[in-house]
Amino acid sequence: MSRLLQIQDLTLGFPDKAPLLDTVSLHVDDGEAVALVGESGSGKSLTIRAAIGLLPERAGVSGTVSVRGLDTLTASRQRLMDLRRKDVSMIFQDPRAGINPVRTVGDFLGETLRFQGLSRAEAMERSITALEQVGLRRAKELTGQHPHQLSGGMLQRVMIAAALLNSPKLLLCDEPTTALDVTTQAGIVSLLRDQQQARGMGMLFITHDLNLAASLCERVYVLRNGRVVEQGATRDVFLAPQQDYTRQLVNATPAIELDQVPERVDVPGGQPLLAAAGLSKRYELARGEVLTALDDAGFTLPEGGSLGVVGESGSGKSTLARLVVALETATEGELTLGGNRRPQRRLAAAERKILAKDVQIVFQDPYLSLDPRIPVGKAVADVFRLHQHQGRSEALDSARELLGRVGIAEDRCDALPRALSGGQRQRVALAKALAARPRLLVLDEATSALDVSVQAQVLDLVEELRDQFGLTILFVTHDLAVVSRLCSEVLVMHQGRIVEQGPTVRILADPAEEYTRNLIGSRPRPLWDEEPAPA
Amino acid sequence: MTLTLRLPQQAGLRRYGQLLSPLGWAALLFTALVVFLAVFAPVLAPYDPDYVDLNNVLAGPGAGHLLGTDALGRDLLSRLMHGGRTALLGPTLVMIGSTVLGLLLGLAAGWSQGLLGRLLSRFFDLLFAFPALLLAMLAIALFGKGLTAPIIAMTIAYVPYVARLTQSLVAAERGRPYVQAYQVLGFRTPWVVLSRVLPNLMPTVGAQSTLNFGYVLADLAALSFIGLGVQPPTSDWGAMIEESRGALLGGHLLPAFWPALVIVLVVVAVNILGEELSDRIGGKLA
Amino acid sequence: SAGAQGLGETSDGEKFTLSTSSPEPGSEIENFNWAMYAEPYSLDYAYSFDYPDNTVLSNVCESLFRWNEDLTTSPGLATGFANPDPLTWVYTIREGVKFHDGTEMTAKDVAASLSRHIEPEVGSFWASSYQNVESIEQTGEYEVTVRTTRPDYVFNSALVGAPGVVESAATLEEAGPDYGNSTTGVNCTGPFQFESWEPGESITLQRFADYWDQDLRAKSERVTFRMLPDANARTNALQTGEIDGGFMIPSNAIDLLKANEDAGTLYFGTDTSVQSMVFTDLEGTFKDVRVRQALMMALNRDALINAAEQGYATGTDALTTRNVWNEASPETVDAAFEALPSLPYDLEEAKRLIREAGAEGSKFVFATASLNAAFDITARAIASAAKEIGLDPEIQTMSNDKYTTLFSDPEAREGVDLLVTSWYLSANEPLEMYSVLRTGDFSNYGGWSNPEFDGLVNAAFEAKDPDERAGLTAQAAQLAAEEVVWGPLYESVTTMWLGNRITGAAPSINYMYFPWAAKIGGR
Amino acid sequence: MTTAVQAPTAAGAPGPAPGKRAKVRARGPAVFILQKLAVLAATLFVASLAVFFSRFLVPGDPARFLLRGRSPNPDALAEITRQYGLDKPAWEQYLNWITGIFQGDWGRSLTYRQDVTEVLLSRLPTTLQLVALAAVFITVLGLLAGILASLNKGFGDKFILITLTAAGAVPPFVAAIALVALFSVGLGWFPSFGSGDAGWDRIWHLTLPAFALGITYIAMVARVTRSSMNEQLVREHVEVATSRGLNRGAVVLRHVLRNALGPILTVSGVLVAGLLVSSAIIERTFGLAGIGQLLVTSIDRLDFAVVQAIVMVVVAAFVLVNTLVDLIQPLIDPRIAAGTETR
Ligand SMILES: Nc1ncnc2c1ncn2[C@@H]1O[C@H](COP(=O)(O)OP(=O)(O)OP(=O)(O)O)[C@@H](O)[C@H]1O
Ligand SMILES: Nc1ncnc2c1ncn2[C@@H]1O[C@H](COP(=O)(O)OP(=O)(O)OP(=O)(O)O)[C@@H](O)[C@H]1O
Ligand SMILES: [Mg+2]
Ligand SMILES: [Mg+2]
Repeated sequence: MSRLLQIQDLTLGFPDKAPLLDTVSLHVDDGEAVALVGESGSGKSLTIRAAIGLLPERAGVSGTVSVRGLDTLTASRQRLMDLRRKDVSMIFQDPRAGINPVRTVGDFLGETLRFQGLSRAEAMERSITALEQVGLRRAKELTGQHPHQLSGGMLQRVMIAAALLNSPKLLLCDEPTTALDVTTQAGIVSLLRDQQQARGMGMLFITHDLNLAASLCERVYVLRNGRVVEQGATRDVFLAPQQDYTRQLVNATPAIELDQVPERVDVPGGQPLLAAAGLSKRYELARGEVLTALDDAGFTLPEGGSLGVVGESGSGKSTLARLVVALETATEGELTLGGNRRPQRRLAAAERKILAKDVQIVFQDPYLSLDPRIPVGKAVADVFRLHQHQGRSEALDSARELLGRVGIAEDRCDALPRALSGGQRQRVALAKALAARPRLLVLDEATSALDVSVQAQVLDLVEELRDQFGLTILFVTHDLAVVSRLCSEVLVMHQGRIVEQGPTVRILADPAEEYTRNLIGSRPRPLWDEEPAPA
Repeated sequence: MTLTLRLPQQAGLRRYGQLLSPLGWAALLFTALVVFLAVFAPVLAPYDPDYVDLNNVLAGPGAGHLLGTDALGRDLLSRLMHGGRTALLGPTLVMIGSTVLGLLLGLAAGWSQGLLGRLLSRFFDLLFAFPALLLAMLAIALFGKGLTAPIIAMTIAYVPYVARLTQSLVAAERGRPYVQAYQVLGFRTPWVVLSRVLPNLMPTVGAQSTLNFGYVLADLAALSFIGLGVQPPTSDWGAMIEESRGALLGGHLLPAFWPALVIVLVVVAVNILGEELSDRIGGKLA
Repeated sequence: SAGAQGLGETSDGEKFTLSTSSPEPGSEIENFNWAMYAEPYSLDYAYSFDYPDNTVLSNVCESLFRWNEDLTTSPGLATGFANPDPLTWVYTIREGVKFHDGTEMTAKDVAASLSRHIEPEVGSFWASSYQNVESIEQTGEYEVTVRTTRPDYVFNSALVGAPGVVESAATLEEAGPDYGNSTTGVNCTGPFQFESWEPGESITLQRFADYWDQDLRAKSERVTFRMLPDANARTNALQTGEIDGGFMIPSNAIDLLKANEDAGTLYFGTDTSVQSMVFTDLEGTFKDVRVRQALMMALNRDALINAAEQGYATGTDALTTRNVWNEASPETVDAAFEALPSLPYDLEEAKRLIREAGAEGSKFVFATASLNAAFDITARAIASAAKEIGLDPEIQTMSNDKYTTLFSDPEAREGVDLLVTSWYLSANEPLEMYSVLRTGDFSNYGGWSNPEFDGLVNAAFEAKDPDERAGLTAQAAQLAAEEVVWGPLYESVTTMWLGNRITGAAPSINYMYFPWAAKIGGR
Repeated sequence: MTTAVQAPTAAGAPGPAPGKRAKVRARGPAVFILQKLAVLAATLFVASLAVFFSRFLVPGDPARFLLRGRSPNPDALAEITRQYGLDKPAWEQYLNWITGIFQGDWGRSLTYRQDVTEVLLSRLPTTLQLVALAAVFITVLGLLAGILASLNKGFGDKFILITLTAAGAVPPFVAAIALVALFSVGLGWFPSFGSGDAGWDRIWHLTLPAFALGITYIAMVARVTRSSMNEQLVREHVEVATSRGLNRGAVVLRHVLRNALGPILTVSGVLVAGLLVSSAIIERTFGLAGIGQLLVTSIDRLDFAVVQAIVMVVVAAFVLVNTLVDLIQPLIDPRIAAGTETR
């Protein structure tokens, strides 16, 4: 067993700033898969890039990074190029950003082969073989296509095929599945694992998802603020973390625990708060195609209930949420909210104001969901003034109080959104929604963009608020674990259709539909878990 | 000829309000100085800009005349200061007019994505086909020489530059969750557009308008230079260059040099300002 | 730098000397390029009124008489004329003259050509020269007779210019309204024939092999007139030798070119132009003769000549130059010029006159155009002077075209009080100038009316003896000068540049009607 | 293995599992081209309406407007009225005008006593050659400066940027004056006026004017090139290419410049009309007989028929070039053809 990658006391930073990486040391040996986990901004990407000599411009570096004995921090351009061509490959996070959109897939694959002295035809042949190896069919056809004609999962396979072309000894992966659906992710992960095992490569795998790290790697490093806080065998680190931080991280990582699912609320004889029947939404695309984003959806949600909507990307979850809050008008079907049938047209301003007291929404992206120019206190106060008809100062007081309840300290009330962290912003967004005193709160992936620990906090907050305000909740997510924690009922969507719905416990424990089973089975399982994953 | 700023890559509106770079400050100060001197020219100018002193023609810079005199013995500094009034007035009017009109049309086009939006888009495309200078010349051909016709024409010609930018910004902004949140919260659309969305666009649009100012200044100077714009004896930078070209033959460079220098410096300063604005506000463009 | 052009060094002779000719050419050449400040609108002689048109046309089309370098007249396409009675002019046409298309010129062509000036549908710019003409007839194979309604001794002298041009009658018939434009061209008898016209760019003439006058056979195979409206571009081209020569050198460029002896030679020659102010409204601010006098006295003409013409001009109190009086005896001419009152630069007196006339703060409209740098400067200087003595000028700058219409269109002059013009005489007859100031004359822009003056001028028209005619003209001139109907500023000088490749042409205003280019050959 | 092969999708978001699509009308390049051509025709039509009816903005007798400044003698007035059919209803006048244009008849010039077509045709080549040469300068120098600035961060970039800012602010007429003073009169390297004879002489004559004409645009293209390249340089696919061991040259050429071409092309399309108009200023200074100078003189001489024709020509050139650019864009970026990316 030889040492492929050895990072020793790597410190990286910009002058006059706190270092981004602080004495990071790690190593990867031949044939082993090593995970590097940590929250966003902890320095994972910086570390892995240093391995192939991609450093931020003008950054100050110290320590050593050696790949098969070559110090990539000091190596000449030519040596680095040789290293990249022969020994090391890297897979990036977003395949769509990583492959030049204006060139064909074949071009992308072949461009490194051409300077190995292969002819165009030979390069093409090798590319096709490589594509087949990563499980892509119709490989020949694919080589002539452009990236935008492929799905994300396919593209990531192309990327992997490209990385494997030069039979590298060391494979570096920077969150290669983050941009993908769970089901797609499962495929990619098993592909990577298979290839790594088959070729005996060393692999350094970056992720923020502990479950994923556990499902793929034998060893793990935990990174926090540019420092390695803990390392060791994956199983040891996850099952018996030594450090507080690691413990926190492990605890915050959502898992499906069926005994934790909230109780179902029964409203005896009462009307459901939200009821949909035959709800459809079709979009006319620019090229004359018609896209059915939501197809014949029907469900009810009782007052005080909590309904989770899960499904792959593009399955129509957000469309459903947007229909409920009247950001879209249904093409067909009926939607009843609080006993009122929704008219099939755009709402007038007055209607919208009334509706606002029934339903509110919190969006996914914490960076875009607040007005960049308005201090958060004022943003919430504006809602109070509109809906509670309060005066300027009274509204501001109410806003402060409400923000306090969602965990935003009084002194942050005058801050602009950009001065807040992602978690704080989502708290403000929640407060804004709650200021209208809605009965139903729709959360569209409201926690997906947050780090696990922050996500856990925000989920706690939502639970707390639900109880305090007696809210009914419609929770849109792709994460089954989150649903299991928050929702008593769940609704599984696929390609615009509701494939299955019912109590969360029942669906997770005993899915009736193939698709649901697939979804549940795609969740990464730790290597040490005996139970084989259902295929 | 000119271009619209391109859309900021990401949620660029997050960051604005930062201060200018030293170069930006220099540009701002210089522009302010020029505007000040022009506005207060009647008070500050040492001479009547039209006073002809035939005994003192083409004098070099000296005690009596800080920048020298032209072929008629007129004081160049005074003419420059008075010329600034005409030279800056046109671009200012065009900038204000085209910004206001462009914002309104752009908001309408960007917000209503239906038929109105498409029609307005086509309208902008059509206007784009008429370069500002060409439209100004057409206006002059119709209504005669002077400043009024070209200013109106240029205002129209620059509307699509502002409008298209506004339209794309609004369309992008409209889809942002924070705007949708306003809708869901029940705020009235006109209020959201005018008091929440518009201010967020202003810096980027302002940057475009600032750049437009420079283009218009150069275009109007060119019109005056070819004798279609400001008519002598009204002092104007472009016209001053034209008037002083003859003196170049006799080796008297200064009468044409000063106005040329001022035009170049003002355009540079304004461009720097516009670029800094767009850089700082609209995400890294340059 | 500018101090060198102070007041001490005034115009006369010191700054420039007039030449009557340039050295004879030593060789024939292939071609030469000539600078034009504007493009002719047309080569139709009936519309060729301005410098550019005539500069080209004079080499292609000839008139019945020739205007020589010293501004005397000699036979041209007419070998002679008779004036059997005051109303009849009989012209003998030269035989054996060929048009450029090879056909021979006859009296028929002459009659047809002249007649166009009196045909209303043609709308000749020279109709006023023919104002008294009753009929034009071919009276022999080589004889044409013109009858006038009243004695008109000025008519005959006009035939040296465009009014006397002869074109082939067949061509006129054939070309119709396209005659003289850039595609059709013309078909005359001159030493050069029309070859091509690239609109906006150039006009090329080719030597006419069958030219009748061997003395004036062209010494260059070709001449190309290049349009360079931009004065600086023109000067640059002259300096770099891209263009071989030109008339009317921009005054700014004179010193520069004069100093550049390697590139060529600058000649000064006789001119008939006088730069004058024209009071176009004698009912408004300029009703009172004192106001007109005051404005004249407020102008420092020597300084103006230095600023506008770089000193290459001569101050004058007359509306005509001396050289157009050359048919009269020197004594008569001396007397005529001495009798003219002068209005020297005197600001105080000017202000006093304005006060006396009660015209302080009185507004007037001054129309100008950016014809050339000198013109601009003159206009600005007049405006500034008017302001200084307490008048309130409003300057209206017009396009050159519009400015030109001021001289032909009374409606366009509406509301205009003052303009400036460079007025040249196209014949050596001073009466041509004074005739326009008669009551009701087309070019009497101010509508001035003085019966005594009218009487003098009309009498002069009918006076057959040149000296007698000059005497009467002089009396009329004195009257007009006392009333300051027009305000004469300065006499211009003809300037001509010949690059170091060519020589032969004479610097004289006669280039407007004389085939000057034929004389140019290699050095 | 769950997602081995999926149907190709066009959605832009990463990893889309598509919703249901129906009624997929295949839309080949022919439709795309036809659509662009239809827009072109529509734009030209509306532009022609604007140009023609602009005359009606001027109050008063249209014949007098066309003769403005000239003495309105009744014959001429009648002639103009007849020639322009001014007694007919406006729409009929327009129809006559537009059908005339399709037959190559743009009316008759009042000052040149010639058909506008002839006047125009005799000047168009000069302007087109001038603009073409300027375009070459702009492309070569603009691209070069932009690429150099983008690839040399730090001092090189700053220097080029400052030079570009200054150069971009120099109005063409000032540039023209300075260039002539220096290179033709001072150094005598280039002729100072005229368009010379066909061939090299023409190029030699047009070099200075083309440069004066192009200088602002060189700066503009350079800036767009620079920013477009900078935008691409930080893209992940460039990093990927580097991480795969491609050398710098290949990365810049294949992944940065190639991808940066779109905006550069768009800008270049817009520039063409600007060049045509700015030539008005340059041609005058260099004594070139092109449509630019013709436009200025015609405005001066109130020859509205010529003005109208030139405006139409410039507008048509603009629309045409931009349609061409639109048609080329999909070749540069296939996503545009797919309709997922619009410019
Ligand atoms: N080129 C750079 N210039 C300046 N700062 C940088 C640069 N690249 C990264 N950083 C900073 O370094 C820190 C670590 O970044 P890094 O990309 O390694 O995080 P990460 O752990 O990969 O996070 P994520 O999970 O969000 O990808 C972050 O705070 C980031 O802002
Ligand atoms: N405004 C729109 N115009 C056209 N198509 C749309 C529009 N909005 C959504 N779609 C399409 O409808 C389908 C469903 O989209 P939706 O946003 O509901 O999916 P989702 O389940 O929320 O996915 P994700 O998990 O990625 O957010 C997608 O294919 C999407 O491209
Ligand atoms: Mg990262
Ligand atoms: Mg969604």
